[in-house]
Amino acid sequence: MARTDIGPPDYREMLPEVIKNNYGKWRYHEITKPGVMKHVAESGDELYTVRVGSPRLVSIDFLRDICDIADKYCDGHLRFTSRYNIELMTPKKDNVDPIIGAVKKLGLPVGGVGDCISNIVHTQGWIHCHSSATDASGLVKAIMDELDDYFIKFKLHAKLRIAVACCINMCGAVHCSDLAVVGIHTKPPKVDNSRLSAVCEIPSVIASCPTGAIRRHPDKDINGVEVREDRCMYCGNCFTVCPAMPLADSEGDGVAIFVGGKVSNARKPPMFSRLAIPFIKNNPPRWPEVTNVLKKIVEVYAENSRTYERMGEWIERIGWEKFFRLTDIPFTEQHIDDFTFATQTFRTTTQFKW
Amino acid sequence: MARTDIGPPDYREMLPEVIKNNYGKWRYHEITKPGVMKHVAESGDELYTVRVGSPRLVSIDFLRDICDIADKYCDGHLRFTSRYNIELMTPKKDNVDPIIGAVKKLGLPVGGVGDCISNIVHTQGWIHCHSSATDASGLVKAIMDELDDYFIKFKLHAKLRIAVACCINMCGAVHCSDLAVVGIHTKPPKVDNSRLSAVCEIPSVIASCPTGAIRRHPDKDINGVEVREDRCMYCGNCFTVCPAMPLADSEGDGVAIFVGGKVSNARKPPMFSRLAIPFIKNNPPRWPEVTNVLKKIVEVYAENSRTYERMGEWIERIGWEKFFRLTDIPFTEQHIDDFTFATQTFRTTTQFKW
Amino acid sequence: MAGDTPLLDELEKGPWPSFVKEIKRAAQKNPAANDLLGIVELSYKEKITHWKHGGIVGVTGYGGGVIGRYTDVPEKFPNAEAFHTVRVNHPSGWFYNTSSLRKICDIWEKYGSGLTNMHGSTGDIILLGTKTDNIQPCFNELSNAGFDLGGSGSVLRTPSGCVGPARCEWSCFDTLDLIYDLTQTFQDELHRPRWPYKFKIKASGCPNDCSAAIARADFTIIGAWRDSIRIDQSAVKEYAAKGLDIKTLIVDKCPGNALSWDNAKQVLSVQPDDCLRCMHCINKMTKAIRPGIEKGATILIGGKAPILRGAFLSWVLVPFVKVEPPYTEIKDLLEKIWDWWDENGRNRERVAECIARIGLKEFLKAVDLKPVPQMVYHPRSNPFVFF
Amino acid sequence: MAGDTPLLDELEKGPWPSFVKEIKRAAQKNPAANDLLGIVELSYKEKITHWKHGGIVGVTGYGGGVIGRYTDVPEKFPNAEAFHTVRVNHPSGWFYNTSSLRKICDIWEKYGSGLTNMHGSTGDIILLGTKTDNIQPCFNELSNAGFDLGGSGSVLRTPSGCVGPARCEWSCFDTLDLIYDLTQTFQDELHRPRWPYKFKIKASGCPNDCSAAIARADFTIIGAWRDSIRIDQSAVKEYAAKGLDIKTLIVDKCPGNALSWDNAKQVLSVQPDDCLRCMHCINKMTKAIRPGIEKGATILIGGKAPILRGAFLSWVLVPFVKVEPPYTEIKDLLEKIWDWWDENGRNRERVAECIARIGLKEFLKAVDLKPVPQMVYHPRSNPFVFF
Ligand code: SRM
Ligand code: SRM
Ligand code: SRM
Ligand code: SRM
Ligand code: SF4
Ligand code: SF4
Ligand code: SF4
Ligand code: SF4
Ligand code: SF4
Ligand code: SF4
Ligand code: SF4
Ligand code: SF4
Repeated sequence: MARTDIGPPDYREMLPEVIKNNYGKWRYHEITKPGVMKHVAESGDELYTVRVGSPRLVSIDFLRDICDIADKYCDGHLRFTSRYNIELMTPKKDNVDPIIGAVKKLGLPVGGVGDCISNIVHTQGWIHCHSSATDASGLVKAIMDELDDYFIKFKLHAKLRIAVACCINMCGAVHCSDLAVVGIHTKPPKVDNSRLSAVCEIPSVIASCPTGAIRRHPDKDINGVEVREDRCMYCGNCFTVCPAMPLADSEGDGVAIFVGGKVSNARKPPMFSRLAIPFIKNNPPRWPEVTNVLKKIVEVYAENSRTYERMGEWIERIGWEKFFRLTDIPFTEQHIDDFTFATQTFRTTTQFKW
Repeated sequence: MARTDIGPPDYREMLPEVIKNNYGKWRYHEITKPGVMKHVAESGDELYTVRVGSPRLVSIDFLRDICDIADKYCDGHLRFTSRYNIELMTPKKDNVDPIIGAVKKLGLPVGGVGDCISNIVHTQGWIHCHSSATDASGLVKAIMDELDDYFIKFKLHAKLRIAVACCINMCGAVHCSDLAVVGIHTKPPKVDNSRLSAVCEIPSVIASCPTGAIRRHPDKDINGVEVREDRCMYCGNCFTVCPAMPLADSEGDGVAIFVGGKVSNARKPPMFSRLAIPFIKNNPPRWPEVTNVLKKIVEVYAENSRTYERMGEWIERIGWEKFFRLTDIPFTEQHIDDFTFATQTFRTTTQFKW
Repeated sequence: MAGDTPLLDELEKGPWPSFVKEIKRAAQKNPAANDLLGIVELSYKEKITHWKHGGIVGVTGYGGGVIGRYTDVPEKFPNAEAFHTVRVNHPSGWFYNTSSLRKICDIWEKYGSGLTNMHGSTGDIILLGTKTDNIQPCFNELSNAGFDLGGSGSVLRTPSGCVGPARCEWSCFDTLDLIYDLTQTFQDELHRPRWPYKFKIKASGCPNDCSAAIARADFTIIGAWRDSIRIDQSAVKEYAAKGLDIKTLIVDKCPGNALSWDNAKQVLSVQPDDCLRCMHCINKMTKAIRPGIEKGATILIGGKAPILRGAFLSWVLVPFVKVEPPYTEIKDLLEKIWDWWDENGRNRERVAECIARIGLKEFLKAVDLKPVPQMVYHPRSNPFVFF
Repeated sequence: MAGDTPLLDELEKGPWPSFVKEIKRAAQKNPAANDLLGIVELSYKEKITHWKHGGIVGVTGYGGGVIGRYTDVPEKFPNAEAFHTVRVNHPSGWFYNTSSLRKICDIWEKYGSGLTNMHGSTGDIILLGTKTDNIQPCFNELSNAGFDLGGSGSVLRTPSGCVGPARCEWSCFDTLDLIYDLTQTFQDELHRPRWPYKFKIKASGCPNDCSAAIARADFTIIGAWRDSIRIDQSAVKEYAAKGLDIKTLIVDKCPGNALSWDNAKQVLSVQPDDCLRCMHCINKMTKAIRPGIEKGATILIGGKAPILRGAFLSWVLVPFVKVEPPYTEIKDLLEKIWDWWDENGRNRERVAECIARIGLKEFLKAVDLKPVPQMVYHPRSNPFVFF
């Protein structure tokens, strides 16, 4: 029988010697080249970190390959970052290049440190989730193939964080990313009344809808519900509550693109990402319309932003009206909020740019 | 019989000659001394304006006195400003001092131009309104007596606009004033069910309440309504709809003080005023608690603000936490919004001052 | 005589001109004004209003313009038992010639308390306190003198605007003429209630918004220009010479980051694309900087006081419109807005509340306007989009 | 064999490492991974998911930690008919020694598809794809290896935090230890659903918030200091000498206007009172500027994704708290929050939504906190105050 409630292993067992010795006593750090940081402790000890890009969805053999490198150069320790990158750390400067060599041999990129694009926070998509309106891993692969250069080189004025979520549940800090790609449905649920009452409680299904679009089916002979399609904004909450309300649709599914969010408190407070493109139809395996527009946005941002300016800070400075102009993205009625706090987004000043 | 729908007189009949001649062709202006402006036209013509403080609630003899001055020095023309001040205009520089002399003889102050406190936008109060929770004219008199120096001299870094409203209907741009005094009730309506059903429609009364505090009286014998007092926020909307729901109360009525609003688009977009003091009991005839705290706020602002900084801009720069500290005003649960957009006011960043 | 007024007497003291003195002045000639003194003194004593909820009074043919008012202590103050207010539409810009103003005084001496507000906060001449029987004759004489009533109730309220081109060098359109023209054009809307609630129009000639339109008008017209501000470099140099710290006080305070100051050359330049037309640099360097040449206005919608859902500031509806007689574009837009609101608004629902409830999208369609980024501070952050 | 996967094959090309390559690698040893390939290829072809709504699977004694998942095309892909996910709680800071990591690999080779996410976005090790029968034995072995499950369902989700003092010079408290301690203390809350909905805790050692806590955690702990930043003037001079434009890039970007730069003396000074602890100057002058000495954290509440009322960022609840073992203050606060939410929350209502519905005032009372201005951007603008 298994022991329960033991919790995760003690983190202290997982730390390399140099970290144990200098725990809480780091003095400063610097970035020595793309993907490599040097941290210096008060003791004078140094720690070199090589950051390695990962597809996140990896096989156990992949992990074993990485463990081999860590055993050889990093005293048998490694870590992962909050954005799925792998970090290989060593107190020895001389180990840095061999680590990079070994990692590259595995086909993995080194980068993501400092003012560049790091790995994409993402989710399950068609790999595992019933709720998905798009795939996540595939989008990430297609996008990073396009933007790889921004991971391995310093081409930006600030960090640029991208996130992909396969539905509007947004598993990840998607709503506060410099760039976010979010799977959305654009067709109302296809109610399966033949099994609905068997698998779900009708009152809960009705109550689940934030817009009140669901009602008891007007036909008394049908023990089920009906969706008033003009009131449905495809949020999928009814489907989360009841499997007989699927929304996925080959033609209706795709992604929306949001821009300008951030999480850090540096300079400006955290900001939500804002809608840039309401809908792009799924076009697997490489979603070229999505990758193209993201590239365009990144390029326009790279060219027009100032030193240390995150995407959202840049847009705030130039104004949304100019953002849409510079990126050639059309502004539509969908961009205007019509949800709970809509009126708070309306521009109550004559201050704007033409 | 009267002619109807003739509308107001044509404004052209009301303009002095020098204005007719230079209409739309003014080149620039300057403030020559407190209360006096010189406008220069492209033609080279000059126009001097003397701005005169008025109590707004004036007798016809007061108006006749002013007309006498206008006849003597201003070619029989005058105007009023959007803040109730009187403006006496003349193309002749030499007329300025005599105008000031004549006005002062009437006991009226000259000032309000440029970076100072102008007249207080205000309302009816106990002079005329059934809805009032305080008086307006009396508050204005008491406040301006205290702050008169700021009207007649340049003691500030920017304009400071004050407004007084006698109830939360806020007749005036009260919600966007540097300083605002607003009459509020703090007791629920005293329902007069003996006449309610005779003078009002019960469903309308019930529907009028934004918090749903009003319901049919639980006692079936009473054809009227009941107010659930814990849900009432004394907005008075039920009283507007139905006279049998009066809120006025000798002990419960008083004022709240709001600060930091503005209307102009200069530098910062328009801002709402924000609650500084939730409640001060009415204390006529001079409301000393109110005048004291306003004076304190004005003094702290005058001392701490920078050139061209409106009250709200100053507070935005130093932060509300510092505003409350500098002014010694306690921060209470009432300051925290709990109305429609409350969550949008919650601080979603670690950026704050101690 | 109202008797002693010890509390009000306190308010005759102090430097600021006293409304009590004014009431007393009127009271010498007029018994209603005298009773008013007593009523207000009573309020000061009891800390409570002594006016009752309105009553319907008015003039033939109009649904508004008079605020009916009765005291709840008529036994004590019979002369002010009825003390109605007559709202008289002011001339654009609140300009008067003394003969017109004297005429109003004379009429009000005859029919009213002799007390006025110059002006009410919507902009009307407020004739304060008369009895029911006097209203119609008073109106008749006012109308003979060329004046008409202002709005009250669920109508178009008296439009008003800033002093504009009459005296201000910055006015981007003729505020006085526009207000006059709209007032004349919409006399029917002003006098005969037919809408869900009140509707206010205010105009300011530039973004300084001296009529506080953005905060108080359902329909807000604020002057704007499309091209660049105009800078006179020699005047700039004079300001610099006189000690104005142009970098700190002008350039660094420009919200658009549109200005730059070359200290060596003493040249102030603007990136017109980045100017938000906030007026700051113009305000502070009146002799050196002016608005552009291609002038017009921005139209915003929805300003109102807090009751019932919290206050609204007007929001951008039309970023730029030319404002020239006969103002067809503006009038057409107003009519479309009223049609939609009239059809969709609930009782006592201002246009902003109605749009907030039904959605800006629907509203824009109804009034034939295309969505533009200028309408919002930023696009939506939530993914709840209708298709 | 899953057959041809022409669409997925496209995603083996290009510079970024390929998840398809990883699935194929696993597929060579594992038939379920092989069938996954087929299922995903089908999704790519039909542009639709082939997973069905969850199913309840788990391990003895726990109410969560496993996400049940079945395909809707089991006839074609019988090996992946059931393809459940096991969420394994990661060690604080995502640090591993290779022997632990290899152990997990071995266990997952035996019981699962051989595919993982390192990590899930909450922070768990995600073991992706196993059948129902394998779950319990897999868990047994994991537990023997010292690992335990993470959270799923209406429980405390796996807490996580940034790398903190292990490698970062700015950490204002021990993120790793706090996360470990809270995880251990609240094992019951983590494994046995009893709340209205999920509850997440995340900790970042400083306001850079490298764990994105403010956006994703119901309970957000972010490092802070109460005293002044520390400036090493000689290091400042070095930065200046190397060409950093301190005025433009540091001072002018300080959101608190707290810094000033004396170019003549090459001295950077701070007005500690005005510092908002945004980290900017520290981030950009790592060798010259450091956080203060009196360290602790700010606690914020309510972060979550958009469903159902729009996203929330966490908002300030406790401006400053010391963060030292045994973390009693934080634990007490958590218990109070949970008690209140448990009692008041509706089904599927996150704590932020519950507070938004009932009011911050009530909530503060329940958790014994006094209102302070730091909780809000600004006080209310409406006059609708309860007394
Ligand atoms: C390793 C990691 C923490 C962890 O526990 O895993 C980490 C580590 C560091 N962060 Fe971070 N951050 C990490 C995720 C984040 C996140 C969260 C995220 O990306 O989802 C943020 C918030 C992002 C946002 O605002 O949207 C974050 C915002 C920062 C910032 C603020 C950047 C800004 O200007 O807004 C800094 C300071 C800076 O870069 O100037 C920073 C600085 C640092 C430093 C320099 C701290 C230090 O002295 O060690 C570390 C290396 C920086 C680098 O990568 O350039 N770290 N950092 C995370 C690496 C993720 C990755 O693989 O790329
Ligand atoms: C696995 C994971 C995504 C990933 O690929 O990394 C995930 C996967 C799911 N999430 Fe999530 N969420 C995951 C992190 C998140 C996060 C990010 C975080 O925790 O930092 C969020 C946003 C933060 C938040 O909690 O608000 C998130 C917000 C949601 C929501 C929306 C909740 C809300 O209140 O807004 C749902 C919907 C729900 O709970 O019904 C959801 C529901 C789900 C479900 C259980 C689908 C469902 O409706 O039943 C997904 C199961 C997918 C599957 O088949 O494996 N997931 N989910 C993440 C958990 C891995 C882990 O334990 O480490
Ligand atoms: C006469 C009047 C218009 C009218 O049609 O009656 C007027 C006239 C002028 N305003 Fe105004 N403003 C007038 C009410 C307003 C209002 C409305 C209000 O007070 O309710 C505002 C908006 C106030 C607010 O933001 O809360 C207003 C905001 C301005 C500003 C912007 C100030 C700022 O920095 O925010 C300027 C420019 C300046 O002063 O630098 C301005 C400038 C001017 C100028 C200089 C314009 C000009 O060249 O003639 C005029 C004299 C300025 C002065 O008084 O210092 N005027 N001005 C109003 C006089 C009211 C009074 O008696 O005091
Ligand atoms: C006379 C005046 C105040 C003054 O002393 O100047 C006034 C007086 C009254 N207002 Fe007002 N309002 C006056 C300008 C305003 C303004 C300012 C403006 O128009 O620029 C506002 C704020 C802007 C707005 O419209 O939102 C204003 C917002 C209200 C409201 C709240 C309306 C709302 O939707 O928020 C009410 C309540 C109502 O309509 O039931 C109201 C209601 C009233 C009533 C009719 C009381 C009532 O509930 O029936 C008051 C009659 C008082 C009396 O006995 O004489 N009054 N009222 C102003 C009109 C004078 C004029 O015509 O020139
Ligand atoms: S974002 Fe939606 S589809 Fe993607 S893993 Fe989360 S719940 Fe599933
Ligand atoms: S998808 Fe959302 S809006 Fe549409 S019916 Fe379902 S719950 Fe309602
Ligand atoms: S603010 Fe209220 S009390 Fe004062 S005049 Fe307006 S409606 Fe009457
Ligand atoms: S005063 Fe306002 S909240 Fe109170 S009962 Fe009347 S309408 Fe409702
Ligand atoms: S709003 Fe502009 S145009 Fe009108 S008076 Fe004020 S400054 Fe002049
Ligand atoms: S008008 Fe305002 S935004 Fe435009 S240049 Fe001048 S200060 Fe800048
Ligand atoms: S949040 Fe702060 S303490 Fe933690 S890793 Fe990031 S920079 Fe370091
Ligand atoms: S930490 Fe941020 S707010 Fe504080 S001094 Fe540095 S830049 Fe300014």
